[in-house]
Amino acid sequence: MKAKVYVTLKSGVLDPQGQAVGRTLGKLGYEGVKGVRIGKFVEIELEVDDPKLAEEQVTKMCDELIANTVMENYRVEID
Amino acid sequence: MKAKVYVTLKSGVLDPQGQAVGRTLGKLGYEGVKGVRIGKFVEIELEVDDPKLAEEQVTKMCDELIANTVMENYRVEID
Amino acid sequence: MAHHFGVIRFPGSNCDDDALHIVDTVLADRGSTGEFLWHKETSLGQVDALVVPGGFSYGDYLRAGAMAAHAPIMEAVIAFAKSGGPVVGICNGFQILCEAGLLEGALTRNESLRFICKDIFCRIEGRPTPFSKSLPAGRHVGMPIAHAEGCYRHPDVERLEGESQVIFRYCDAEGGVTAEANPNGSINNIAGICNAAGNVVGLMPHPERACETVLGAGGVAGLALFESVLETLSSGATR
Amino acid sequence: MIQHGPKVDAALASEHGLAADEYEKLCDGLGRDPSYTELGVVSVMWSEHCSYKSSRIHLKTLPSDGPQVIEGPGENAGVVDIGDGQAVVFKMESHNHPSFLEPYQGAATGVGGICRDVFTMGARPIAIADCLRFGNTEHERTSYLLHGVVAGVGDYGNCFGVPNVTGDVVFDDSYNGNILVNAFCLGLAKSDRIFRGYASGVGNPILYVGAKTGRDGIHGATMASAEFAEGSDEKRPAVQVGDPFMEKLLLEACLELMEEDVLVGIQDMGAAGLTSCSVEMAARAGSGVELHLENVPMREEGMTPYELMLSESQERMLMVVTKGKEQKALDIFAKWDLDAAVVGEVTESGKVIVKMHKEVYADLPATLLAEGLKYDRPRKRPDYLDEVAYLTLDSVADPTNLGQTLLEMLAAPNICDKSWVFEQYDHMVRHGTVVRPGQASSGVVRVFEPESGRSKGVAIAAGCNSRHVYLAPYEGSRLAVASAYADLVAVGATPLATTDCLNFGNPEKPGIMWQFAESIRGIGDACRLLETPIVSGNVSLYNETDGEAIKPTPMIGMVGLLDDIDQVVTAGFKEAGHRIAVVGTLAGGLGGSEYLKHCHGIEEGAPVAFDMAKHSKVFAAMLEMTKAKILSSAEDVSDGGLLCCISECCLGGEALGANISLPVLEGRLDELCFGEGPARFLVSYTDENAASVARMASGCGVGLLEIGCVGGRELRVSVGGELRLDEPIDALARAFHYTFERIS
Ligand SMILES: Nc1ncnc2c1ncn2[C@@H]1O[C@H](COP(=O)(O)OP(=O)(O)O)[C@@H](O)[C@H]1O
Ligand SMILES: [Mg+2]
Repeated sequence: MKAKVYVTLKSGVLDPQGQAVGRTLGKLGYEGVKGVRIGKFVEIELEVDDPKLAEEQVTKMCDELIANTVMENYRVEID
Repeated sequence: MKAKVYVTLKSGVLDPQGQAVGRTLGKLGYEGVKGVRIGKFVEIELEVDDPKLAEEQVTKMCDELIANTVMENYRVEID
Repeated sequence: MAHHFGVIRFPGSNCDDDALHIVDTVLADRGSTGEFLWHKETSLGQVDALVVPGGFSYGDYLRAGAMAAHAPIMEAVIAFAKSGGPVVGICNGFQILCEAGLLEGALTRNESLRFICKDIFCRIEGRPTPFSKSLPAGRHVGMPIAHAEGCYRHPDVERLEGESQVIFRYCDAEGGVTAEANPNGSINNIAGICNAAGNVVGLMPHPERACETVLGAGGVAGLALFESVLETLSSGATR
Repeated sequence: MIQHGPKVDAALASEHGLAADEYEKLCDGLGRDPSYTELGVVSVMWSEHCSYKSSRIHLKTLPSDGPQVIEGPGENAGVVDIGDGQAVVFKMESHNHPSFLEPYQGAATGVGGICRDVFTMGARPIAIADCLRFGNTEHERTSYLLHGVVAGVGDYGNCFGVPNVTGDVVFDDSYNGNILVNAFCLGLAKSDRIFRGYASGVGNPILYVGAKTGRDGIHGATMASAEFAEGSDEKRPAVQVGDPFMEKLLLEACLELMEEDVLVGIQDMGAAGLTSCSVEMAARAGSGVELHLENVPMREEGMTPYELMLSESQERMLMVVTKGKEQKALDIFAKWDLDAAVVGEVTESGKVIVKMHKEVYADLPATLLAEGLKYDRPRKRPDYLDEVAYLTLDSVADPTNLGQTLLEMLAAPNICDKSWVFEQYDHMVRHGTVVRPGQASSGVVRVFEPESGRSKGVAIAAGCNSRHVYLAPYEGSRLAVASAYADLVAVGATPLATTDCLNFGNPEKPGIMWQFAESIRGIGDACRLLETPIVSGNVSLYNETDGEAIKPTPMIGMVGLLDDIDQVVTAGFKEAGHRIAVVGTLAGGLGGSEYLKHCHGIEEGAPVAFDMAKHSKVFAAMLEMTKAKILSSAEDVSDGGLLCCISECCLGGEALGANISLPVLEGRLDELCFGEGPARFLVSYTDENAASVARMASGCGVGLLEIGCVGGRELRVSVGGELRLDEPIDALARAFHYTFERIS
């Protein structure tokens, strides 16, 4: 079973990485770029077969380690 | 229009960050974790309205800047 | 004979002063001079050799060197390199030259995932380049490293090795190329390479930090790299 | 009456952290009820953090004058003359609470903040130091916090491009729920080109430069209030994210601007952002300011005046420029791709007036805000002091296997090699680092004298033994100063001046307040005696969790000067055959020692006191020897005592052994080997220099005892002729170097 986790910064949190990329895109001549936000995309290969169990487990992993919920949100998808 | 880009390491490329997270998950008692890979999740807010045009543009951005195709793959999704 | 170095200055470069200090002050009595070249410029002016210094250009936010590779001045740098001019990229400069396609391969996060600043040894190998000519191949020297993304990757490293493009390789104090001597997980302990023509060199160690005894880096091995360029230029070998 | 936002009353004021009497004082001062924005502004200005209300009357007693002092406390950082038209600018600051919440960003923004304080005064930062305190290495959060904090300190300074040259890391149970992250920054300036935070010159425009303002770090207590029903929690992140790249641009742009004749006053926006910046600049100049907030570069839509005034977004500066010259400034900022805007002007009203789209949101007298509150909080000697006062060693057996005990000590988290930490910091960038972390107890940076090109050196020492302060708040604080002084002397630097960062528990508890007052008394007395005035500093109170306070930790940062960089000395032994000697007293004491704590779990007794009459002679002798360049190595004997010090000198350079022979034992063996005390140095020198060393020591009236010589691959120690220890250097190295692999 495979889980995909999308970790993104909470909306008010500064994203220097995204800002820098946005600025550079502008300089490269891409005009209509209004904003860039950069997060993490984590793929986890699990032994579990039950999607519900997998989701539960991965959610716990996110809370405990993968995301810092003080400043990040995450979304879990089970394939 | 919003574009989502998933940047992942090519399959042969070592991912020490993913490995480290995998190890730590093991230490935290999560048993069935077979592998972790960490990539980037980039959200780009565009002024363009045409999804095809948007996809074209973002693909160019990826080739030029957002991904290093020596070692990374990317996938573009337009919302 | 006077030789003039250009030191490229990107926003976020922070070893720019260090590099200029060597070519403009420490080596002044050898006829060396230098100046900064601002990233927004589109021409280089009269320079004989280029240094792309270390630092965190544009914050190195996406990948080290990715954004600097697209700076306005890079077109002129690429033209200079293509015409055979000597170019060295140190640390972030190495990353930039890879991202700009002047050097092959890519530099990724250190295997330890930590920034690492310490003295290492590396062995001089491969073909003679303007930056390593005066050092006999097989000799090893001490220099510091200071980077977070120095793990060298190449999709076809055998070819690179076959073409003798590996110029610096991490080794131990005795010159042995061992896994323990590899500070960042680079393939084949690679610390520095050159392009196919041999005039563009990139390395992760900081020769400009190993040029003055007072700085406690335990040696002045780095001077040889800069002296090598001066010799090369004096012999009129390039361009 | 200004009508905006929720109705202000005592209850809302209390939610903002203002006590009933403080709210009353505000209403009296204004002669009316404050508006919502005004309440926000006042609540941060009158917070402990900004107003120093509990500490001010005590801080006032610190010595801050001296011929070398150009600028003492009161500005963003202290300024000290180093001759040749040059000055050093330095300060230390805490970022404890943010680092506990988000260790990486908290530590990173701590470094960012202190660097801004320094370059805001016209100095280019040339060195960083960091003092870290974590809980027990076995505590479940320690490893996570350690990784995050060290990476955060490192990444910010590395990217910003300033070498981190010294610092310390200590683990202790009392920090389990409250770590300390104190960052120090030192910059170099021209002594006649110092910039200050003054909003002078009526009509001069006020410029905002740097990162756009977001809703970062706005007071938590106010989040629930009605006006922000739609503003979710998420929009007001408690964590501030640092952007070292932005700060690097800001640095270069500010220094470039300072070369021009444009700038009247400048201050960084740190805690309480735009509020404290505008208030302090107006109050210092005795002027007023009027702000037009619609011009502030904003990161998010719909920000209110309240939010704009209170935001703690990082990497921002406020400056006053000469009217008519603003374009010059704006051009420089454009060159560096920085956002900049005119957001107000200087007035003569003595008031801070905040407008947005012409409407008034706040109209406050600057002095009312800046003078803030002042409390003399009750103090009482805490009871625990009686329990820890007397040390009984009856239950402590003298070590039978000295080698084993030494290996145990070298592996102790507070003694062991810290390269896991400082290798994550670039300690060489800017081609100035002469003594780096791990080479001595102080860091040394080379400074070129502009005219002649001659090089001198600036040395930095930072740290504090909080166990000493816990056991004896007054004496322990004197010792912290003496220890920083010794660290500087050991590298050959003459101490010049001091900064501090006073980390304590809840000042509303009389016991804590007593510790605080005693500590300041100790620091003040020691700095007066040693003529190292306090030129800047920072106070961090309320360092407790669940009512458990940290050990009192008055971190001391001291700066010294080497007239000639070649007189620098490092700790490591240099060559076989060099003689080894102790300058000062041979034995220390066991009270409050690392040995008793680590090997026996005892934290009791009094540390050996600092004795100015006796110890200043030792310092003088050391300075004379280093000036004469006759020492091959020098290190002050501190935590872990004589044997740990000798081991570190063996391992510090080329890994050389030593043969040591100590005199006949009079007291305990452990006291001789691991006892601690101020002003003791371990030095080595050649045979040729031996006579000069002896002459200088006796000339200063100081004890000098040769105890052996460098050489071999073992450390051998005999006491009274009897061989008590014989360990291969490799074994010492393994013990010393391995610990962080385990705890990280
Ligand atoms: N412990 C102290 N000793 C001496 N001066 C202090 C101390 N604490 C604070 N100060 C001085 O008070 C002023 C305000 O400090 P602080 O609020 O930390 O600055 P900032 O506004 O940059 O956060 C500074 O000039 C500082 O030097
Ligand atoms: Mg300040």
